[in-house]
Formats: sequence, structure tokens, C-alpha cells
Amino acid sequence: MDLAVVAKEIKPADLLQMYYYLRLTRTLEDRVTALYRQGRIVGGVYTSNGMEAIPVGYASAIERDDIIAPYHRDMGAFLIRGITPGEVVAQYLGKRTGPTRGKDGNVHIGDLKRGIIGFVSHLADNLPIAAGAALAFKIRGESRVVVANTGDGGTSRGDFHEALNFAAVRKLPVVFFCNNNQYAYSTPLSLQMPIKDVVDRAKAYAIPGEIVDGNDVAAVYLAAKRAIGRARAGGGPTFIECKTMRMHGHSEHDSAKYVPRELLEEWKQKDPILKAEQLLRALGYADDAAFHEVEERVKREVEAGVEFGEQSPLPEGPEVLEGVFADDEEVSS
Amino acid sequence: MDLAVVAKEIKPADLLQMYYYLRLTRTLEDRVTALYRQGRIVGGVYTSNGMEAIPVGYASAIERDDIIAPYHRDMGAFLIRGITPGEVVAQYLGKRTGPTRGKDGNVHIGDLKRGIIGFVSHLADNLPIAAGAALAFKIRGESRVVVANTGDGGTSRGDFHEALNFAAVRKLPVVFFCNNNQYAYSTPLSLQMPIKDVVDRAKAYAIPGEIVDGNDVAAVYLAAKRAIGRARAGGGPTFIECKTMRMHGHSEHDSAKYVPRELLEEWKQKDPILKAEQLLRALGYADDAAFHEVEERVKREVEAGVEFGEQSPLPEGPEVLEGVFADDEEVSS
Amino acid sequence: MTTATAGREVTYLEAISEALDEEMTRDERVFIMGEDIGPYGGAFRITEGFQKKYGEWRVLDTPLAESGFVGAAIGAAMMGMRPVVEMQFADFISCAFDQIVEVAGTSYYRWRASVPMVIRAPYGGGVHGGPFHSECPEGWFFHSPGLKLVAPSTPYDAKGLLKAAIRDPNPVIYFEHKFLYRRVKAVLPSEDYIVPIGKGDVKRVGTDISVITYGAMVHLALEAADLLAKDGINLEVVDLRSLIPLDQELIYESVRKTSKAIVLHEDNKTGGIGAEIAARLAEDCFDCLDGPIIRIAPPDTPIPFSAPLEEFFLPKITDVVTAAKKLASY
Amino acid sequence: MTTATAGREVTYLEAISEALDEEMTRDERVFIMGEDIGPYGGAFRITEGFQKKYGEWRVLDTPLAESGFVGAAIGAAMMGMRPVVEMQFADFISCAFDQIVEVAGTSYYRWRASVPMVIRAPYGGGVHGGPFHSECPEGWFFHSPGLKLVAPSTPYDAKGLLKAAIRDPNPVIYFEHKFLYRRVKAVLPSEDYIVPIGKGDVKRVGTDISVITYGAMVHLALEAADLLAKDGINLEVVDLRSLIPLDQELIYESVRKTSKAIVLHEDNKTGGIGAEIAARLAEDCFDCLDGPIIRIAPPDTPIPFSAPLEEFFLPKITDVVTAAKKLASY
Ligand SMILES: Cc1ncc(C[n+]2csc(CCOP(=O)(O)OP(=O)(O)O)c2C)c(N)n1
Ligand SMILES: Cc1ncc(C[n+]2csc(CCOP(=O)(O)OP(=O)(O)O)c2C)c(N)n1
Ligand SMILES: [Mg+2]
Ligand SMILES: [Mg+2]
Repeated sequence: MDLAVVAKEIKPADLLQMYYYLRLTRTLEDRVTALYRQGRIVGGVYTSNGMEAIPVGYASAIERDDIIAPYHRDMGAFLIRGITPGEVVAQYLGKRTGPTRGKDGNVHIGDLKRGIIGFVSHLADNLPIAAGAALAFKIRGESRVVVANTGDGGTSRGDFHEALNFAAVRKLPVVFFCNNNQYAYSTPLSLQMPIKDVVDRAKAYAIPGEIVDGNDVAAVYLAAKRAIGRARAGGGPTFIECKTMRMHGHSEHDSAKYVPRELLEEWKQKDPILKAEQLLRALGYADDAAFHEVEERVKREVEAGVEFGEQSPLPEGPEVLEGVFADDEEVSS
Repeated sequence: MDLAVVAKEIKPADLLQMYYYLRLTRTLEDRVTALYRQGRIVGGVYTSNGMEAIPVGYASAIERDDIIAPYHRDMGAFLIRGITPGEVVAQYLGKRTGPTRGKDGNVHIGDLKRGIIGFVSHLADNLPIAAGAALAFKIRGESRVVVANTGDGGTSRGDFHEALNFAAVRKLPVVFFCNNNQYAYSTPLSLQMPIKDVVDRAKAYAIPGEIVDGNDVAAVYLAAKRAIGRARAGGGPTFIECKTMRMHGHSEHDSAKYVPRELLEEWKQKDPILKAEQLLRALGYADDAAFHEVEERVKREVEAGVEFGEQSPLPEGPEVLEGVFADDEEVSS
Repeated sequence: MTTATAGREVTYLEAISEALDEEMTRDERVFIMGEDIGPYGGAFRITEGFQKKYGEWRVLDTPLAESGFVGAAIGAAMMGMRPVVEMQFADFISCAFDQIVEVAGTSYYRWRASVPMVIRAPYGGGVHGGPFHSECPEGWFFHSPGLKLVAPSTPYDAKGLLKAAIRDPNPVIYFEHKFLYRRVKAVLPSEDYIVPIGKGDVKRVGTDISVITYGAMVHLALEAADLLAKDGINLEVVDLRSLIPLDQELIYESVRKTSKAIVLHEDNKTGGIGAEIAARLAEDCFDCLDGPIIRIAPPDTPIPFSAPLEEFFLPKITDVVTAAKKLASY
Repeated sequence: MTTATAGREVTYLEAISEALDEEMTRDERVFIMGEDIGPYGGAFRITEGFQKKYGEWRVLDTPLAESGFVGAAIGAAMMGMRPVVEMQFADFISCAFDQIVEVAGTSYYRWRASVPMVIRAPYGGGVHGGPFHSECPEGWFFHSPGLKLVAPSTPYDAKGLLKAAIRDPNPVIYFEHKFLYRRVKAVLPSEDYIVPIGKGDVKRVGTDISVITYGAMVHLALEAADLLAKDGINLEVVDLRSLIPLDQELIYESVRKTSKAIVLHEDNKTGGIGAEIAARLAEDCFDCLDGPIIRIAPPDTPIPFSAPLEEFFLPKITDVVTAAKKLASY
């Protein structure tokens, strides 16, 4: 990112805060991975390692009343929206204090009070939901915006098409992010779609598209700001493709041998935390001491979270039966 | 169409044959509509009135071993593939001699021996099927091609997206036609999609797209020829948008009041049969006497078909139970 | 609230239309979406005039994309709206299956997001619609946790259940039977009322055999009951009205009284709702049964188009009569 | 044909892999499609090495689009191929629901186009996969005409049923239970064999109570049977193996012998396959039943993630023991 632009467009405190969330995400996810390796977590562990700048960037760009509809590599967005490391660990451990009280696992985190639409594993299912949330805002004349995210893989699903088409026809206040990390599980982009840039998908809907460096948190943030501004002003949806790379396996059991090592080497140089530090240094907003301080802080917070998660109680069997239906006190009103 | 091009690219006999099928389609569908009005047919009657040139054009362009995956306004294609007017009437009347022996109705006609994939009402479901048929040809190294058709409405469905994407990734020998008749039932294009030309959908798949005058059978035919040739040569799919207008209601119960009368007036001047006659006259291939002869011929054929349909037996109740599963003689092989 | 048609006889179809209209007036959060429901008023004209009255943003014509607009309804519901979506025919609900069962059905259970939406599904045969305009898809959703299902058989229930469905904080699939649209009529109360979800209704009190059914088949059972009465066999007709939650108590009460049960529906037999009812009776009311539990339902085929085939396929009055006579002999 | 592993003990997972491999060798028309099945060998590594052996056009990695690739498989099957598609997890089959039930299930019935395809669906719980990596979707398809469904419980059946499914001229959904992948082993015959679709298997002969079940629950029933034997209660364990067509004769035969039935499955209770079996027994074997038909199945909720919840949700050995003891007292 051009330093002058960043200096002009992003407040130092905001950029520092993004840096903090990048670090918090990395540290938390590394810690969760360690728990997984110790056999403490069962099931899938999907991390955003190498891609943290995308959720941190877009979630930093929204306003309090806006809504996010994330997917499975958006830890930074959960954290910014107020999900605590403790809740994340509790969720992974199936504890009652997790956002789904043990009912669901890993990053299936939703909480409308904190403006987060919970997602299902079925990829791209979150996109029509996001469009519908935006429709609600439009119908009510509220100036709220929805930001949704999908992987490159998810864009091949029919629900992607139906959601973007509907959002575009109705000019809904929703911004579609795409985390293009070049793979869907083991499948490279070339076997997923006939185009090089996922953003070309947006042409089918006459939706303005943009490609940004997904490893540059400032770039993601500014692109999000622009698109959110347009959406809020009634300009309809935007599609933002964030070029990035998945640095871990698909899930932590996957060694990702199918990814060429050189590709990983190349992208290691573009690590989003590294990039953010370079930027902060160049702008004179922070130095090594400051980075170290953040490091220490997030470590403490993550450890406190692990402790919270571990000490939280598991749910009890009969809780299975609770909460299939919302209660219908409303019906008699 | 440029006369010189037509003269050079289309054999007179072929063009005359297309004219015959345009007339046969029109006369047959008009007759079916009359039967419907008399209460002889129950259920939906979907005609291609005003759009006959599209199925006639593409089905005239394929080779014997090619396959079509039509939708509900492709009567001309059924006829060219060898479905007789009698079978069509029998199908509408629920007779045992119809292609589905009374099991299914109206234009749900399929027959692999005649290279027709039967479709379900669920629009766009035929598109992944078409891609899959093309995949079979590709795997086996056969030089056969599949031509599929959809309405403008059907392009909003997820299956459209998944089919075109897959076909493009794998460069499958399939040609996608779109009958853009400006409405999906009562819904105008502007509420279906944010783009003016449906062909823009193809950009998402880097599929070559073309717009043709869907009321000009020669234009449709030549576009189909080109696309089929490319598909056969390994060049992958093409998307062809045929601009046209639905001149009847969605189904025959629908008076289509929602369509501006001027629009219908305008398109009446562009009637595909009228256009074909102008072309044939200008090329000197046929005159009024010839047209009259075709008219008489198709009338006779349609009447014979109606008689066949009416005199055919209805199926008997217990036939319901037959044919849920194909028999499994194969299994022991 | 008094309705426009107070005192006048209305059809089942009009009852649906009235319920929608009144709820849209009563509650700003209610809006409707679907194919051709705007200026056209819907394939069955249930929303005729609605767009004029409520505007383009409360009566939305959608692209032809069931998964997309059901998903959008879910999202809007999560944001506090009360969407009612129309399937043009229930048959097309298969296109939205994933959103309904995976998202709508599980969100409250997993993360406490209630999804107060209604899917209107015009379903059922007897209208010569063929395999894709006559389906009974309720069996699939009966086996999908987190969804409520209702299926009225009368104008009164049609209106009251749709209102209850719209006011319910959960996703409700409202199965409206196309065959009944213009065939059943009734004078409805002039004041606002609901029919509570989860409560069945005994449509005919009897003593000898319980016929447990719903939708269009309720009328078939009532006709059979009239015939059988002449033979001294006295049927009780239990109309489930709600499929989920099922009014198990009402079913058990009836069968405890009659000791004999016929379960009747129009959906395919295998794995249908009748199987569940029979299974519950076989488990919980075993000691009170004086004969086998007979299910009457179509065979396991798609519903065919041709008249003689469709007639063979659908349950008939004679099926009920035969089954009742068989049971009476136990 | 002799298999690579003749004489060696293979897991359920390896049995599936072998069946696929042998059928691909035996029949050129067989090809496989799915997400990550190529170089990666599939999420569960069932197709490891297949792409090397059979090439890129018989082992196709697809875009992430279940409806599209299931539809493509249907089209290829219509053209005479024998596609086998893999759902990465059975849970995602909801995304392809429409193509499966409306197109695959009805094409032969309507216009005589046979659709010889197989959908492999890794399903089931007990693996802490949470709501979307543990589903049992068989109940939906059990209620969809035109599909065959199989659900093996042993390596022998897994191999033989997959081969039969591939050779069958109809669409077959093959439910392979993830919990069993590496937990059950057997030495398989060295010669080619199939397990015929539509035939159940008595996995344990008994006299007192029939337990009718399939998939992973077969092993639960067998363990319960061992325990109960000590109390002098002798269970017969009927493994359905095929869900459609159901081996009704075998079920009836067993229950006629024992006069008592427990139906056990892992899919949600309401509207599950157990309901159908109980309903058939309550209708056709009413006179031979000496006690209620007891169903054991999870409650009507999504399958939860957390260990104590999942444990509560899934049927347990003690559930079978309790039910058997109750029945024994009749
Ligand atoms: C509909 C559906 N099919 C299959 C899967 C299994 N699956 C989980 S993640 C994944 C790959 C996702 O790729 P992408 O969308 O690019 O996201 P990424 O993991 O690369 O961030 C697959 C195939 C799924 N979750 N949903
Ligand atoms: C998935 C699905 N939803 C709804 C319908 C009901 N329906 C039948 S035809 C039609 C409009 C089709 O429009 P288009 O694709 O443009 O074809 P046209 O009839 O204009 O040729 C609709 C909504 C359907 N057949 N399939
Ligand atoms: Mg990816
Ligand atoms: Mg159209």
C-alpha cells in the first residue's frame, strides 16, 4: 500500500488495532492447533494462517450496527466483533460456555447481538442469508450493511450465483468478499473455474469488482471501506477478491503436500503480520518494542482464554433436547 | 441475415426443411392449444409461439449422434429429432402411445434412441445433465456434441452456474442456448437479472458468448453450426443468447396482460415464419405456392397426429406400478 | 380486527389470501417473496392486488431461484423480519432443500438465531398436474429437525394456521392443498383468530375406527364415513392439521377410544407420515389395539399424469371403506 | 478376478476402495467424480492412487458444486457410463437433493432412461464431527421413489454392496458409515462377489427378540446381544443392508419367529426408517406380535458436537438392553 494513502485514510490507532487483531488471531489459532495436536480437540480445525488480514481488514471497516456473514477462515472477524478467545476455545472444546453451548463445533460461531451470522458447513449457504439480511435493512430503510465472505471454492456453488444475482437485481447493501487462497481443500483454482481471477464472476451480475492484496490489511480495510460506503449509499453490492495463500493444511490433519513448497515459500515472504509490521514501521506508528508488547498481550489473552475454555463445564447430555424450537410466546401476542 | 451468407452456408433443401418444421411446430402447437381450449387437455400447455426458430435452428444444426437437452419451448427440436405429432398429442392427452406412456405430461418428452434427454419441470436442472452427457462423450473420445436450452428465467438458478462452470473447466462439448423471450412467466428481465444481455452471464465462465436474432432461423442455425463445430473440435462450450419474444401466455391459461401490447405488436412483425418466408423468397428458394403446399402438408400431418392421439388407448391404472426401477439383469453379468 | 369478507362464504384459497393480507396489515415486519407474486398476483392469484396495497418492497418478485430466495428469507428473518415465501408449486421446494433443512432448521438449535419465516407450498394431486406439479413433499421435512409443518384441510384452518405460522418464531412450512383451493368453502369468523400449531382436530366424532389423516384426504375420509355409517360402522376422523409438532395426545385419545386405526395420506407410503403414526401407536398404544394398523397411501412411484393412472395412484373412498370393513371384522 | 489383498484382513474402508478399484478395472464405463478425490485421494483416502492408475478423465476432481456434479453424473449415466460420485461428507448431499430426487429418481419411470450411477455418502456420527459432518440423510431418500439405498455394516458387505451398486442399472445411494471405516476388519474372499441389493442378513441368529437395524448400529446390537445372552435373553440381529428395496420377507420371518421387535437406527427417530418397519409390522404381522414394537433412535434434533451431547444423542447399548428386558417381560 502506498504509505501516503494509508497515512491519509487510516487512523494510526485503527491500524495499530488491526495489527493487534492480526496477532491475536495468529496466536489464538496457533494455540488451538497445539491443542489439536495434543489430542485435546477433536474434529476439524480450520485456521486462517496467512490470511488473517482479510477478516481483520473487513471487520475493522464496518460500523457497530453492521452485520457479518463469515465463513471458516474468519477468526479475526469473530474476535473484532467481540467473541473472546475464551469463547473460541470453549467452542472448540465443546464447552457450555462456547457460543453454541456445545451444540456445534469449531468456527461455527454466530451471535446476532454481536452482529455475526453463524454459518453452516455447506459452503456458500451463507451468501443468500447475507443478501436476505441486507434485504431486511433495505426494506426497513436502515443504513446498515452486511459483509459476507466466501472462499474461492464456495464461488462454484449455485447459492453463490443465486445470492449475487438477487443482491445485484435489488441493489442490496451487501459486500461480498472472496478469500482466494488458490485452493479449495486440495483442488487448485484451475480445476475449480475457467477464469484466473475470481472477480470475473462478478461480471455476470454487473457487480463492481476489485482485486486486492489479501495479505495487506490496510489494502483490505480500504477496499472494504469503499465498498461498504457504496453499499450504505444505496449503490448496491461489491465483490472483492482478496489474493492470498492458505499457509496451513485445509484442516490441521492435512499436511497439504499437494501445494508446491516454492509457492508456500513465496507467500511466506508476504505474511500479513510481517507486512503490517513493515507498514507500521514505515509510517512510524510502531517499533519492535511495540510489536513485542502486542505479542505479550495477546499471549496473555490467549492463555487466559485457554484457561477459561478448559475450566468451563461441558454441557450435560439432556441439554441435547433443549432449544430445537424457539418458544412461541410471540404467537399469542 | 445477409442473403449471400445464407446462400453460401445453408443448402436450399436444409432451409426449406427448417421452414417446414417452423410450420409444423406452429400448426401443431396451435392445434394443441385448440384442444386445450376445448377442455380436451388438462394441465399446462407451453408453446413456442413466436420462438419456433430457436429449436428448429439448433436441432437442424446437429448431427445424428448428437444429443439435445431441451426445455419447455422446444417443440421444433422434438419434431426434428423424430417425435411425431401423434406422439405429442398422445402425450398431452395422457395416452399410452405418448413418449412417457401417460406417466408424464405435456412437453416432458425424452427418448435416448432419438437423442433427446427428457427434462423435469425444475428449470435449469437439464443443464448439469447436458454437461454430464458431454462429459461421457469426452471421456470416451467420441466426437458427439450436446445442445442444451434454457429460458432467461432458468439462468438465475444455481444449477445454471454449476453446469456452465463445470463445462467450461473441463472444456466439454456442449452448447448452451438461451431462449431470451424477455419474461420468466410474468417476471420481466429487469427483475430477474441486473444485466441487459443474458450472454453476459457467460463471462463468469470465460465461455464465448454470442447474441443472435432468435426469430431468424438461419441466424440461429448458423450460430449453432459454429458453436457445435467448436465444441466438436475440442474448443469447449459456447453460450448463445437468442433474442426473442413469447407471443402467447406463459401457459395457455395465462392471458399475459402484464406484457405491453406494443411490445407484442412490434414482435409480431418479426414473426419467425414470416421472416423465414421473406428469406426463402428473397433467395428464390420458394414462393407462395410452395408455402401453401407446406401449409397443407403440415395440416394433414397434424390432423393425422390428432387422430392418432385421440384414438390411442389410455393406460390402465395398474401401469402406475410398472417401471420404477430398471431391471437388473445387468447385475448378474 | 374484522375482515373484509366477514359473513361471506370464502374458499380455502381466499382464506389463505385473507390471512396473508391481515397479517401484513397487522405487522409491518411481514413481507412476501416469490416468483410472479407481484403484479401477476401469483400462479394461483393468492396475492392479487397485494403489491398495489403494500408496495414493491413488501411484495417482491424474485428471480427464478428457490434456494436464493429461501436463503434470503432466512437472512431477513434473522434480522427480525417475518418473511413469507411462496413456492410456485411445492414441487420446486427440492431446489431450496439445503437452505431449509440445514440453515433454517438448525440455526436456532445451534446458535439461538430464531428464523420466523413461512414457506407456502401449494402441494398435492388430483389436479392432473403430473409428476412435477402434484408432489407431496411433506415427508422429507417431517424428518428434518427444527421445522414446523402445517397442512390445513378447511378454510377455517387454512386461515388460522397461516396466521399462527406467520406469528410463530420458527420456520414453518405451510402445505396448502391445490385440490382444495376452490373446492371447499366456509363462512369464517369476523374477528381475528389463529389455529394453534400443534393441535389436531376431530373433524367427525365416531366410536369404531379412527381415521388419522390431513389435507385433502380429510374430505375423502369424511365421505367414506358417511358411506360407512349406512353399514353401521362409525368412523372418527382425526385431522392432524399440524404435522410437526404432531398432536400425539389427540391421536392416542382417539385410538384408545376406538381401538382401531387407519392412517391415510396422499404422500407416498414408504417413509411417509403415516409410518410414524403407525409406529407410535404400535409402541405406545399396543395394549389398546384390537386390529392391525392399516395405512392407506399411494404406492412408491412419482405421481403420474394421465387420468386413469393418477386415479389409481391416489387413495380412494373405496380404499377407506374396504379397510374399515376389514378392521370392523376384528 | 482376484484381489490384491486376498487373504489379508482389510478394513471397511479398504473394502470400499477395493470394490471401486476392481470395478474400474472390470468395466471401462465406471468412472469417479468428486471433491479432492484425485491427487489427494479423497477426504478419507479411499481413492488414493486411483488417478495415477486410471487417469485424469476417469478420476475427476470437481469444482465445489454438488448439484452440478451429481447432475453431470446423471447425464453421463444416461449416456451409458457408470459414474460413482463421492460426497465428501454425506451431509452435503442436501445441496444435490433436487437432482437426486427429481431427476435421478424419476427418469426411468417417466421416459425409460436408466440412470446407473452410485452416490457414495460417508455418513453417521460417533466421530465428533458435529451437526454437519455426522448426518444420517438416508431417511429423506427412503421416502423418494426410484432410488435404491444400501448401508453396509461389515467389510464383506461394504465390498459386495458397492460392486452390486455399481452394476445396478438404477441410481443407488451407498451409505458408508464413517465410524466403521477403520474399526471393523475382515478377511474377504479372493474371488469376485457381490452382495445382492435388496437382501438383508441375519447377523446373529436368536429366538427371543428381533433387533432390526443397519450400519454402525448392527455392531451395537451385537454387543447388546452378547450382554443379554448372559441374562438368558436371546436376540436375533437382522442387518437390513439394503434400505430400498427393503428385505421385508426377512424382517417378517424373523419377527414371526420371535414375536417381538426392536427397530434400531442412528438417524433421527421421527419419520425414520424405523417408523416404516414398525408400521409394516403393525399392519402385516399384527397377529404374531407379543409386545409393542420398540424403536430406538436419536431424538429429533441435529446431531450435536460436544462429546457428552453426542453420547446422549446416539443410541447406546443400554438402550437396547433396557428395551429387550422390557419386551422379555411381555
Ligand atoms: C457444499 C460443501 N461441499 C463440500 C464441503 C467440504 N469442504 C469443506 S471446506 C472445502 C474447501 C473449501 O474451499 P474454499 O471455499 O476455497 O475455502 P478455503 O478452505 O480454501 O478457505 C470443502 C470442499 C463443504 N464444506 N460444503
Ligand atoms: C425451479 C423452478 N421454479 C419455478 C418453476 C415454475 N415456472 C415454470 S416456467 C417459469 C418461468 C420460466 O421462465 P424462462 O426460464 O424464461 O422460460 P420461458 O417460459 O420464458 O421460456 C416458472 C417460474 C419451475 N418450473 N422451476
Ligand atoms: Mg480456497
Ligand atoms: Mg423467458
